[in-house]
Amino acid sequence: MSTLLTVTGVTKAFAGNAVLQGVDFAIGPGEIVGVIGPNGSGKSTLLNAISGFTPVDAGRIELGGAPLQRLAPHRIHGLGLARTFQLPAMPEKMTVFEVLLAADNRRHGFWASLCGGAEQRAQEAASRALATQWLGELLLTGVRDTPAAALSGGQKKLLSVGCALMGNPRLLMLDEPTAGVHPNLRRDMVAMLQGLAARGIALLIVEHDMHFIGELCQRCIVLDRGRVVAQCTPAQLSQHPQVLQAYLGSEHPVVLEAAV
Amino acid sequence: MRIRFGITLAIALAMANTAHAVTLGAVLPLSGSSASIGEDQRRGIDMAVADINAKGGLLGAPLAVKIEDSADGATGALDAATKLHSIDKVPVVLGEYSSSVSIPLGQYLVKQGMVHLNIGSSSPAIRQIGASSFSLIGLDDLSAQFAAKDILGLGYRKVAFIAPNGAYGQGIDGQFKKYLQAGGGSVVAEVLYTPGQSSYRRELQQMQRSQPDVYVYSAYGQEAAVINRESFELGISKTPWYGIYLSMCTADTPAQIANGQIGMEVASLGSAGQAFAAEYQKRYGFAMKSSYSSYAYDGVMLAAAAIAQAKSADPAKVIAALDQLGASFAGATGKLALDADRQRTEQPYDKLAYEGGSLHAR
Amino acid sequence: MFDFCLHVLTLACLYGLMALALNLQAGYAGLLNFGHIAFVGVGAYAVGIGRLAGWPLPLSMLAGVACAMLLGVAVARLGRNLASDYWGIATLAVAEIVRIVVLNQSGMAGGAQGISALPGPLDALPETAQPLAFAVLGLFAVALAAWLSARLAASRFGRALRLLREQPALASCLGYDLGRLKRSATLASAAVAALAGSLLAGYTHFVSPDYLLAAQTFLVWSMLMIGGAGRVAGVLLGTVLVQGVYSFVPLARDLLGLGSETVGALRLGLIGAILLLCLLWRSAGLLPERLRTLP
Amino acid sequence: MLQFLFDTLSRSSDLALIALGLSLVYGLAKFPNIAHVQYAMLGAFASVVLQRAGTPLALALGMASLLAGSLAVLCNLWVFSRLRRQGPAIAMIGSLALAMILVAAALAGHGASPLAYRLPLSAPWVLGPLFVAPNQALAMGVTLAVLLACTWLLLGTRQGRAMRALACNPPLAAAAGLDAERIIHAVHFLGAALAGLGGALLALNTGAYVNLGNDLLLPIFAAAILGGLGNPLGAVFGGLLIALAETLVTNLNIGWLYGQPMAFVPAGYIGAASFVILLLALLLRPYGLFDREVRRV
Repeated sequence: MSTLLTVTGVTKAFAGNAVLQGVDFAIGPGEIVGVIGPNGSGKSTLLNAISGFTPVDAGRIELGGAPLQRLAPHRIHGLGLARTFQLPAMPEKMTVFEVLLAADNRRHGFWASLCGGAEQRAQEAASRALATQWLGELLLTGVRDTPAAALSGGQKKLLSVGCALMGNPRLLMLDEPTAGVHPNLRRDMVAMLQGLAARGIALLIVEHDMHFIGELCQRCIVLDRGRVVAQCTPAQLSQHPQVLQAYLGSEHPVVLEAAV
Repeated sequence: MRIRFGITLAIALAMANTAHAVTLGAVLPLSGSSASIGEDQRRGIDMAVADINAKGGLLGAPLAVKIEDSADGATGALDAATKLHSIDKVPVVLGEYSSSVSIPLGQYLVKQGMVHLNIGSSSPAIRQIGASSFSLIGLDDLSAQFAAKDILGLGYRKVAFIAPNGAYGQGIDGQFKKYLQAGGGSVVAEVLYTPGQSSYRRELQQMQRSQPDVYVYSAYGQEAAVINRESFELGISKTPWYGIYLSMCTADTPAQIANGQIGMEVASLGSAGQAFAAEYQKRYGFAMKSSYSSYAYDGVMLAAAAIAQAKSADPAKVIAALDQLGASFAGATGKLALDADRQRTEQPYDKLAYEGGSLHAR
Repeated sequence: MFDFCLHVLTLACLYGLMALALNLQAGYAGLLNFGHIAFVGVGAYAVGIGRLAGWPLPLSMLAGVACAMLLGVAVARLGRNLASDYWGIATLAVAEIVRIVVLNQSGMAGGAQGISALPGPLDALPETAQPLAFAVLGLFAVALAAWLSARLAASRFGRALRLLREQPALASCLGYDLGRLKRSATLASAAVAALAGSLLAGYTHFVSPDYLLAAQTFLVWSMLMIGGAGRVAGVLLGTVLVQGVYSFVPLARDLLGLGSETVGALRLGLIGAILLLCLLWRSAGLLPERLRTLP
Repeated sequence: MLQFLFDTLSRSSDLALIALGLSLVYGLAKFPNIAHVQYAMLGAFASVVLQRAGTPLALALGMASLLAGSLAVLCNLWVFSRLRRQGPAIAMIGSLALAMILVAAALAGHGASPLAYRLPLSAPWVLGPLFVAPNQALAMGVTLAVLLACTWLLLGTRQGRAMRALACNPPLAAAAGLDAERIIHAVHFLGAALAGLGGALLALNTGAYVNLGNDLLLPIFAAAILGGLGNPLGAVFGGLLIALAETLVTNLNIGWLYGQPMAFVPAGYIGAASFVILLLALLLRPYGLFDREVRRV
């Protein structure tokens, strides 16, 4: 199987505290991979490191063979990597639809925008069509003209997924996509994300909800104190000694029960 | 209803202004960093108006001067001048203090065919404003030349010079240096300080290091007070201090510090000058803060004389009258003797010394 | 009265240009530029220095725009690693340094006294026609700038700027180069502001370091915030209102018939009070930015 | 040399209290309060007027400080508590309008000429090469004492910790049960009282005058930014650095560059010196010299 994202020996320390200690893994195209681990195990830092928000101390990150670790976030996005945030903050003075349009960054240059022209109009029409399509698929059509900041937490999550998808990514990284999302909606999300994977988009999902992971992911990466302690299918998680060690050693027995 | 009343009142007031009295205009720095000078100019104008109206007014009616604030800037001055031109329709405008405001003000007035009376700017560039701009104040070349000669005459050769870093300071600095060097002296330290600082100790000490024979300064208000106080505190005041326009340099300084300073000032020894100084003291309860009040006073007096001679407030006629009067008019600041460029050529100055709490001729 | 209104209108147009320029940065992109007046000053001084060097006016104006844009690049570069409020004070520092340099350059820039007898763009017209012609020119310039700004705000670039202003991290992970967006906004703003400066110098036939005082930046900012940042109509309303207050407060004093002692204090106090009341009454601006609902 | 060092200290003590107050308020209110320097101007006037009316100097200083503080609380109540919600730019323009009103009030109340304390002039103390004016020593002494008291208040007391907690993380502080409104009023009072006292002490040398606030605006902001906004004690060091830069510019003999015995950078550039220092500092340390990161380590 070809790989899309390769992470090799990624290390990061904040003021002397090692948060990531030599993380290695790889993801293939269209694969759905979950990242789990107790609080403070470095999941969010890993996502920030891959997407370029946190510069790494050592290690290599490659997307389709191109090294990412020295690139700024917008360059990484340009290579086909999109992400969402754990607590997505949304603009106050832009509607949901406008945020989706803004998420398509093609032809946004100063002169192209000022002069307009046929190509610019065509691009705008294409963006609007795409945004309308995602509004429908993410069940956001009803709040199309609402200020994005006025959405509920769950709707914001969906909107940020929509934003990420407007850029036609090869790899989509989701930071806790289900937190605050209504349980009914959660099921729809599973179907929707599987649909994305079927189109060849790889998904890397940081999540606490083990049911969600179990339904969606083909593979799990378990982080503990900045190290990958296990890589296995969701079904194997409850038998994995390192996973038990990682969770029992921490304050999250509840999560594990859910997984079992 | 109330609005209509307001409009009627405004029209009535405007009519009252134009129909019954000659109104002149003035643009002064009444707010901003030169406000203390603007305030002194305003005192002079108020005194002149009171004097003229006490003697029956002008052309048989009371005289009024509409005073506007320039806010210490060119655009503010242009706002005010446009208002005076377009709404108050005054023939003559007096102003301003800083030459960086007087020049655009004068340019505008000349363009509108109005009379500009420069009562406070002494930069040589004033000369180029145009055909209807008259200077009542001797330009820097006059005062600087007088001061340089005076200082050389006193036997001083090495001079430390300090003035504010503005249009006035930069202008007088250049002129003073030129005349001093021409007479064989040298400026060993030259400081154009940034106005409005809480302390000038550093500047003073920089000058001290060149060990001058005399410190020459020209400052006003709060800055002059701080410079004098700090030179006293640093022991620098033991070397002689020479003030260009000494009365404004020492106006806000305690007598104990100012004692012993020498300098020059616009002559107020003539009868008109002394009458003005006495009247000022009587009216405001303190001695003249600066000679800017007397220039402003003379400005109104000159304009009134010209209008009286022309028997009209029409600007063209006033200009013609001013051209005649300019050569011979004498006011609180002495004889004007305007030259072909309408600039003052003669400016009597006094040599003064500050002794026992007040200024005396030396 | 007519001439006075023309004067107020002309100044309002020139300040309107400056405010629209600032709106590109502050209103659209959320950049706190407190040194905006530096761009204006560069444009104005280009006309002055151009006169001293004997250049034709259009060339001077073009040079002014080019220099202001260079300064814009430098200022935007400064913003690459500064948080917004620190950047705001840094721009203020840049503007002050520019002012202090021209203040002390008596040879090249006229020093504190400034440069007078500057050429204006309409000098060829007869004297009496100039006020009206300049007002028309100002209106034309401000209308053009307003149309372009509105067009820009509605465009994909404008949308990117809004996203940058509201959620910079989101914009960054959606593939926008924030540094480049800020630079583009600053450059466009610098060009328009320099043009406004050149026109101001041409209108007053004069330029001096006073044109670069920090108070001038604050004046343009108050126009923006009182009218409504981010919305062209708001910015223009704010400009007309603030310029009107500055210009017409002296008339109010004449109506009240007060003596000369209070001129300075009254002007300053009334302006301050009116601005403050406007802010307290409609604290999001008189015409706040609206949501854009798209078809 | 000793005199230069002393003058640097003196100039920085002129800036210290007002910059400290600004930084303190900025930490909570998060907008550049242009009216802050006007509290110093009003404090100077209040103190000078009281002293001239016969109040002992110490009492006049204290009352001026209290008056400035009370005025700031009123301003916060009527103006800033409403404007702050709309963001820093609106609040800043509001403070600008307020500053205009305060200056106009002083201009109308007193006029444009300076007003000095009615104090006997005493000769400077000569300590070797050092000339020290008694009023200068008084101003520096009071400043130092107040700075020490503020340091203790901020670092050593419960109230100080509450203020700092609120400045760092308002939601968290509110969650921890801190009464934010009360603390904000207290900080506004303290900040303006410091500014008022600073202005009143400054007036020992300059006298009270209408433009005192405007003249201070840029150096004070430069000092507060240099130290890192919202880091009150950093602002004091920021002031020190600016005073040092100004002294160096005015007193560094660069004659060797021109082959002359003595030459100086023109004194007109003294204002530029502090801004160049500010820009350099921001290029090297984007969050001010004494940023919170440093303190955390």
